[in-house]
Amino acid sequence: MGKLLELTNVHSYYGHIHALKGISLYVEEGEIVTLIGSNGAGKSTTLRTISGIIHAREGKVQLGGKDITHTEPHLVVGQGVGHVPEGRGIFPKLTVQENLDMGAFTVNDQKIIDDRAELVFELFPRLKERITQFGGTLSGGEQQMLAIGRGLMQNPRILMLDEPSMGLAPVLVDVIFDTIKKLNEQGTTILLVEQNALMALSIAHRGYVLQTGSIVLTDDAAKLKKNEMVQKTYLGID
Amino acid sequence: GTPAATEAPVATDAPAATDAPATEPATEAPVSMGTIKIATQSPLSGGQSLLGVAIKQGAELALEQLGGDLAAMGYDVQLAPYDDQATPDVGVANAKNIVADSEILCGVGHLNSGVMIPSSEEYHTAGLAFVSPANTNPVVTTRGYLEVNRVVGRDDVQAPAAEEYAFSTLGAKSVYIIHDKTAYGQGVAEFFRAAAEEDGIEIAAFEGTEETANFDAIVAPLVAANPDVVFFAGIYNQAGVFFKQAREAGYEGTFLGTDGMDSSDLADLAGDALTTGGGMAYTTVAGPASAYPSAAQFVEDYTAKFGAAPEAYAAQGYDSMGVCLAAIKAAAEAAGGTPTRTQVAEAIRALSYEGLTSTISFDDIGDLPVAKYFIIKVNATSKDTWGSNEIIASFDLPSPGK
Amino acid sequence: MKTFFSELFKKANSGFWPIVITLGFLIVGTISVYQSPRSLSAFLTLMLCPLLLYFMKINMKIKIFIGLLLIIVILPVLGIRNIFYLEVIFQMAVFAALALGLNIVIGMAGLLDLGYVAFYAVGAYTWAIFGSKQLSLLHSIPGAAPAGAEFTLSPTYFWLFLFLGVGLAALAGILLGLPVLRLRGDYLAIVTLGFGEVIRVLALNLDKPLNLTNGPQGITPIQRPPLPPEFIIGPIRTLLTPIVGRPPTDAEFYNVFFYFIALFIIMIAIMVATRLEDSRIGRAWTAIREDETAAIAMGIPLVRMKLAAFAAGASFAGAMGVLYSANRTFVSPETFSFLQSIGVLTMVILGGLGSIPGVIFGASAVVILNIQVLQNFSLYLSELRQSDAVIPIINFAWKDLSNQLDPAKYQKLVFGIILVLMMIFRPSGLIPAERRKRELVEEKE
Amino acid sequence: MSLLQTNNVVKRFGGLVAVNKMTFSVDEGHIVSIIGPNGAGKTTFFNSLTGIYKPEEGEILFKDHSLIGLRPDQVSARGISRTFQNIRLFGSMSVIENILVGMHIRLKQNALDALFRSKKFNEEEKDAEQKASALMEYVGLKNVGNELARNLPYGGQRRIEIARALAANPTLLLLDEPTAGMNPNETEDAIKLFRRIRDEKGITILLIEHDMRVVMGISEYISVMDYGEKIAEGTPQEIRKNQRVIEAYLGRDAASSKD
Amino acid sequence: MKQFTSNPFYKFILFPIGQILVFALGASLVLSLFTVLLAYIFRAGITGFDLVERVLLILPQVVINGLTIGFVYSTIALGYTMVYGVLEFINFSHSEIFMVGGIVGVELMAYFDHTGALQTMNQYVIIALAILLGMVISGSLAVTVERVAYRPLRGAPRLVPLISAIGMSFFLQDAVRLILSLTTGEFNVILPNFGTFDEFLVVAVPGIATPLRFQIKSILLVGVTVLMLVGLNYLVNGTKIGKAIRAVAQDRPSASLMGINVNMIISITFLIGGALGGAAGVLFALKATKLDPFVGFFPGLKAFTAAVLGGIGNLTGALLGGLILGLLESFSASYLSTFTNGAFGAEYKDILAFAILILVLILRPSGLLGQTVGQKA
Ligand SMILES: Nc1ncnc2c1ncn2[C@@H]1O[C@H](COP(=O)(O)OP(=O)(O)OP(=O)(O)O)[C@@H](O)[C@H]1O
Ligand SMILES: Nc1ncnc2c1ncn2[C@@H]1O[C@H](COP(=O)(O)OP(=O)(O)OP(=O)(O)O)[C@@H](O)[C@H]1O
Ligand SMILES: [Mg+2]
Ligand SMILES: [Mg+2]
Repeated sequence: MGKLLELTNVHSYYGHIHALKGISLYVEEGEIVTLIGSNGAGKSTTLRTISGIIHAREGKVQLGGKDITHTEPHLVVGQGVGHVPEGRGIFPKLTVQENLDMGAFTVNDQKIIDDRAELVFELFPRLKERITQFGGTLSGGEQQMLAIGRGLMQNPRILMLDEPSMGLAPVLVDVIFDTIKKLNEQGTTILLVEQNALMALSIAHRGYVLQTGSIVLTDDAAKLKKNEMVQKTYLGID
Repeated sequence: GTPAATEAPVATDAPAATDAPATEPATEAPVSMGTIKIATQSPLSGGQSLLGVAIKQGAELALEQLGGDLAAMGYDVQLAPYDDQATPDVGVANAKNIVADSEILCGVGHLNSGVMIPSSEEYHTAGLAFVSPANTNPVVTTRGYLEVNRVVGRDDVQAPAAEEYAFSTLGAKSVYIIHDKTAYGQGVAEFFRAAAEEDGIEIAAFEGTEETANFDAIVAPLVAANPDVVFFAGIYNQAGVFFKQAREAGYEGTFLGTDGMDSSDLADLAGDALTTGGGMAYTTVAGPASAYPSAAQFVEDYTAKFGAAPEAYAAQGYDSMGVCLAAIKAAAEAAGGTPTRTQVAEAIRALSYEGLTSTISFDDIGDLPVAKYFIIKVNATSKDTWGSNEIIASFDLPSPGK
Repeated sequence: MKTFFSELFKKANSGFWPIVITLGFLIVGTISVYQSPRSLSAFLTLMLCPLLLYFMKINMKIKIFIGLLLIIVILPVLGIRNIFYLEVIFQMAVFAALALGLNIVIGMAGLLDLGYVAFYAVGAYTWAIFGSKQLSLLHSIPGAAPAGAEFTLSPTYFWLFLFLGVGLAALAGILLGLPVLRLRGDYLAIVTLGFGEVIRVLALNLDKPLNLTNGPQGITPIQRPPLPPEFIIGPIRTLLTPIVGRPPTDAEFYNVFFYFIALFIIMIAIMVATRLEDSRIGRAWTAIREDETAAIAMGIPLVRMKLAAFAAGASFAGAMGVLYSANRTFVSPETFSFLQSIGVLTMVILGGLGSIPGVIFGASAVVILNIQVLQNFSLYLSELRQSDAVIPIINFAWKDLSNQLDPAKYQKLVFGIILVLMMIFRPSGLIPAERRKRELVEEKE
Repeated sequence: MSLLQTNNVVKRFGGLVAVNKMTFSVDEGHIVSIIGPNGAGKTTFFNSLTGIYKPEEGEILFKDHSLIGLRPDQVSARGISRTFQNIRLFGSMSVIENILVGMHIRLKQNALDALFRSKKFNEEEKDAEQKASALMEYVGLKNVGNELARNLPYGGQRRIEIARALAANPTLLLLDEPTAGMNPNETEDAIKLFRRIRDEKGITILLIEHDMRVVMGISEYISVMDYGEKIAEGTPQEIRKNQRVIEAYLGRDAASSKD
Repeated sequence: MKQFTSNPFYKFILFPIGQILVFALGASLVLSLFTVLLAYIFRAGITGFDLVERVLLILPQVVINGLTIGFVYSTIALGYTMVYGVLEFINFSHSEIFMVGGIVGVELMAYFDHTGALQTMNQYVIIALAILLGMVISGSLAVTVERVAYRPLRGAPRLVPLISAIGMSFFLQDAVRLILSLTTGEFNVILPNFGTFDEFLVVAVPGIATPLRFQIKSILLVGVTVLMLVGLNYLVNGTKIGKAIRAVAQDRPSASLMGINVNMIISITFLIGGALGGAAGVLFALKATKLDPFVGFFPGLKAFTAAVLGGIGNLTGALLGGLILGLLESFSASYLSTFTNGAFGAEYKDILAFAILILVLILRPSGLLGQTVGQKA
């Protein structure tokens, strides 16, 4: 085991808005790490900075020891980073099938593609029912399923999920978390952003707590779950 | 009506004209009398700039060669060339700029009647005389403005002359009329039509088109109708391509046009199409330099100065400038100093000027009392041989007046 | 470097400096234009004043006073000495009104209209047909006007037609809008573009079967409204005589007269634009531009609001069209080409989409650039060419400069480069709308 | 008395029946929820109510008047306001302007008033701005009136959407997953807000939600959809125990866990 | 059956050719029948000649003309539609890309003429070389324009790149004029005469009095455009690049998260669109025989209209739109005057085309083949 992903003192901006103010974190191979924090804390920005959609103005992002701070997203993805973004990013005028195919754009092994497709349809039978429908006409939850499915098709070394449970029915939320766990057991490293902090901490190994662009707390997931501040602010337990 | 401004002395900023000019023979540098500018307005850019530039360069050469008299009187005579882009709006805006420049006492232009007509409203209001080297539309002079003159003939003479040629010489029984949807082209086409109807020629069609590249849609019915003559009222740029495409599609009759065809580019554009079948002929108000005995020297000088043989209207540009210079000189002498614009305009009307193209004088609306018209048969199939075209007839016809 | 200038500007824009600088420009500009009426730089100096007035921190009352002084007294008086300036300002006003109208359609309501000039044509032809002899020429061939044709209406009808032009253009806007406003943005663009062409082609071709527009020959002469009566003109003439050095002629008065009419229309246009913008209608337009579905769910009647935007925008153009045809005493279809529409669009964007001072400034800048700066530069070159001047070091005689390099020939080239550079470096325009300015700050990265 | 009543509403997309024979009613003054698996047709049902989609069959009665065939703006004028599942604010308008747009139908000014700045106009504008500020505070936003809407964090944007919907003075408020993406604390605040809207303003609320804490916590009545059809309805207690709902939607865990 | 349809030869060659044939023949047939029907109806009202006979006399030629120009429009329209599809903006400078291609091709032929090669080389080789050069130059020009004038504007409001494109279009027109003026002294470029392209292939059809005449040029033009359309179809629908293009078109950040190099794909799109435009330019030059720096404007406008008519962003739609527009233009220009006895002539062809466009858009707001897929509420 080693540090698969490491951020050192990362600062990111949207124009003048200083969204990340010196974030340092790491994810080890085979871990599930979760980022929690309230609205606007910078969780999504952290993921975007890693995948290169925005570039850190200061600091360093390393993947497997290689500096990817200024690498373009398609190259980051090429190195095995999967990112299921906030807002889903479905291709509205591609069918469900084509959307999934796009997920496998960088995968050349047909067997992996077939395996993965099977997994996706097993998880979300609804997608199979809608296979020829345009992505843009799916219901909110269906789009969420498709986005996650597309991430799975990428067969990444490390999968970053941004609020995967958003808009999903309670049954499916359970399914999602089960799947994340299973994937991890099969060797995929996971970086998870969730509002549903309780469930996230239940399956994660470690967690980071973000507040207005800075990390204020980090610990084993189990300990975080018991932390008073975390309970009060993020778990809704008084 | 528009108020006339004939009485107003316009040249307020002109240097005081009270000092009598040096009476000594000009052996030494004459006393400076200030600057006089003569404007030109013609399209210097865009599709018709070949002709527009010819006008400007003709005028430029004339100024260089004939400006000596005024220089000797102590004037610094300058050319102020404006580009009207063949668009009325630009022409009028420039016209306002020109009339506001009090040093400008006379002007040469335009190429397009559609630009000349609105622009000359400004010249008229400001009392600034213009001499047109190329505008053939009757309306240019029929408004009867003192300030508007032209050294060429008119469409209401030219087009009937073309029709006469088609009817009598070619013996045409049917004719297909096409124009380019400009003030010039449509005007010519209408005059031609009227004359043809009078002679009982069948009008197979009367079409306007703005197309410049692909004439398929017009050529198909044309070939089917197979008229004796196709009359194209427009500019060579468009006509050359049309002729070529019509010939390719199998039309074998005669093409006929007017002075808009008068450019060596036509031969390059249309190539063989001009000489095969019934051939091609055009009428013009500006004959080739060879038609004017005194023009040989002009062609030589022009070619030496500008590196290319003069296009149509270059000689007319030269003459227009000549008229301006002569009139300013006459007016200056009469006034004993820098003349007013009105004096210049009046001097133009009083002038009898020996030009390249003819002895120029103007009637009371600014037309030549008698203008020259030519019918030219094209023998050229490329630019270089444009000179081989043949004048098959030339007439001196009186202006129809108002 | 950049900070140095912004510091400098800050300093110049505080304390008593603004008023000193503005007045300085005003006085220097006025005097130099008076001294050398043909000088471009003098005129540009004077034209900087309105900009300074807009940007400088000066007491509002003083601002208005200086502005009125410039507009009502200085410019017309100087203009009589060089009517070309009045022409420039007249064109600035015409295009500013067009730009303001288009700004309502594109900038506020977000409807991309590429055929805006059509409404201008509607206005222009409305007065052209009724204010000329055209109605008595309905059955004659264009160009061959028989003698004895009469003006149908007296020139005083101009004022009525100013309103009619507004109404007809607005109606044209609604007629065009009714079938096509359901279309998505870019479809609307091509349809409006087509509509612009249709109006031009109609103007070009409606000389048969009935000669309504006189076809490519255009309509002329068109009557102008009569000058104000002598008891108004008379005193002004006496007043102006010493300044101009002679009594101004009627022709010169006409230029001033049109200048004031244009000014009046532009004032109304500005007022209408600003007041509509700051009302529930303006907010509804912006909402539609941002998100149609959400807007309609908020109770905004989509089609009605879009039609209103089309009609309001078109009416500005209609008014200016009527004025234009009277000023020129001539209209022809060539004026209403697609390029003209594009021209107005670029004025709007260069100035600052959605920004009322911006689009006025954009229109002014483009007009000055087009009809003054580039032309002047060509004339200057031509003077150099006629002289014996030589560029020193490389020993290049101006005489030998190719005619092909005349800058007036390459207006579009220069204009094209300016457009691209502007979009890259200042996409929100020269005077951006407040809203866009905020947007852009965030989007930058 | 039922404020909203639908009978056998059907909405199809090609061969897919997204809403199937929905018969459903909302009583005045209640908070009613619609829940159901993803793709059950909840949003489509909302869109059919508000005129964005035209249902193929069935009738929709609001205050005993049919809404069928009305455009969205007309529906809104009848007193139904809504928020969207994916936030749809006017991003480059300020917060206060967003709310003022929501007031569009309530304002009486016309173009002439605006042009001549009539007294009526000035008074109405001033009044509207005050009301908008008041609404902002009501939903818990302070001092952000001049911010661009899109600059606010997610939770803030949700609140503006609600304020904007309230600005029209609706009788019925439709909320489509208003707490999606909120953390538990923020959700708690939202629940309080919904209660206040109903209690203080007397506005009836119809809600789509996947967060059971919200649904079970505040609804008087719940309808459950699956494959376009209503499969169950009743009070929270009844729904929680409904076997079919548990299988299709809640999952065993959720059903057994506490609120 | 399923196996057959997934056979690439069928899918990428036979099917598109079939589709083109169906479009071309279908549109021609419908318009022809309609016109003849109208002629029958109006026959009685027009004296002096038999309207039906006159219509039939030139009908084949009118159809052929319409199809020829229609294919040119289609090819240009594809450039608009591809760029629109990917960047969602109207690439105004595409008409200049087209113009440059044509001028470069003609200049090459003029050069061959100069060296004498024109008369000795195989005419088809010459044409092929000219088209190739046109494609290369226009393609690279399009890529350059994108780099310089559009790429810096990504993410800006929609009108910004549009204006930049208009600026680029102005610039290119004048820049080409400047270059031509400085090198040749004028700016018309004229196609030299060579080969047998002007000649006609005459096919006698039993039952029709006048034999059909196909100009070799037209056949060449149609042949080459069909070839390119098929190639494009394969590229877009049959390769990974095509899929990537479509993904980039719909959501750029997401596409990059799929591992797609967005900038490269956009460049490729411009390259393809530009190359198609360049080829269309050379083919158009064969027909027009003369080009100048302003020649791109009208065909460009028509092609853009065609793209919208067919449903912008949809490649098949662009093809269909171009054909319909070409045919409409040919029919209206050739027949309007005949039908109205001279009251309305060829000059109304654009109005007619526009009226049809509005009609189509009212009935189908997204064009003939465009789909309406919006985000849901
Ligand atoms: N595109 C953007 N432009 C400007 N500011 C942004 C943008 N995206 C995010 N921000 C700002 O950056 C900060 C961090 O936002 P981010 O989206 O990373 O938060 P988050 O922790 O993911 O919150 P959420 O739970 O709402 O998704 C916030 O203040 C937000 O307003
Ligand atoms: N325009 C459309 N075309 C085709 N199918 C559609 C369209 N819009 C919605 N659907 C389908 O109709 C079904 C109902 O969608 P709807 O958005 O109403 O679901 P929902 O209940 O709101 O789900 P969620 O909880 O995931 O938001 C879905 O399966 C969706 O794929
Ligand atoms: Mg986030
Ligand atoms: Mg939904």
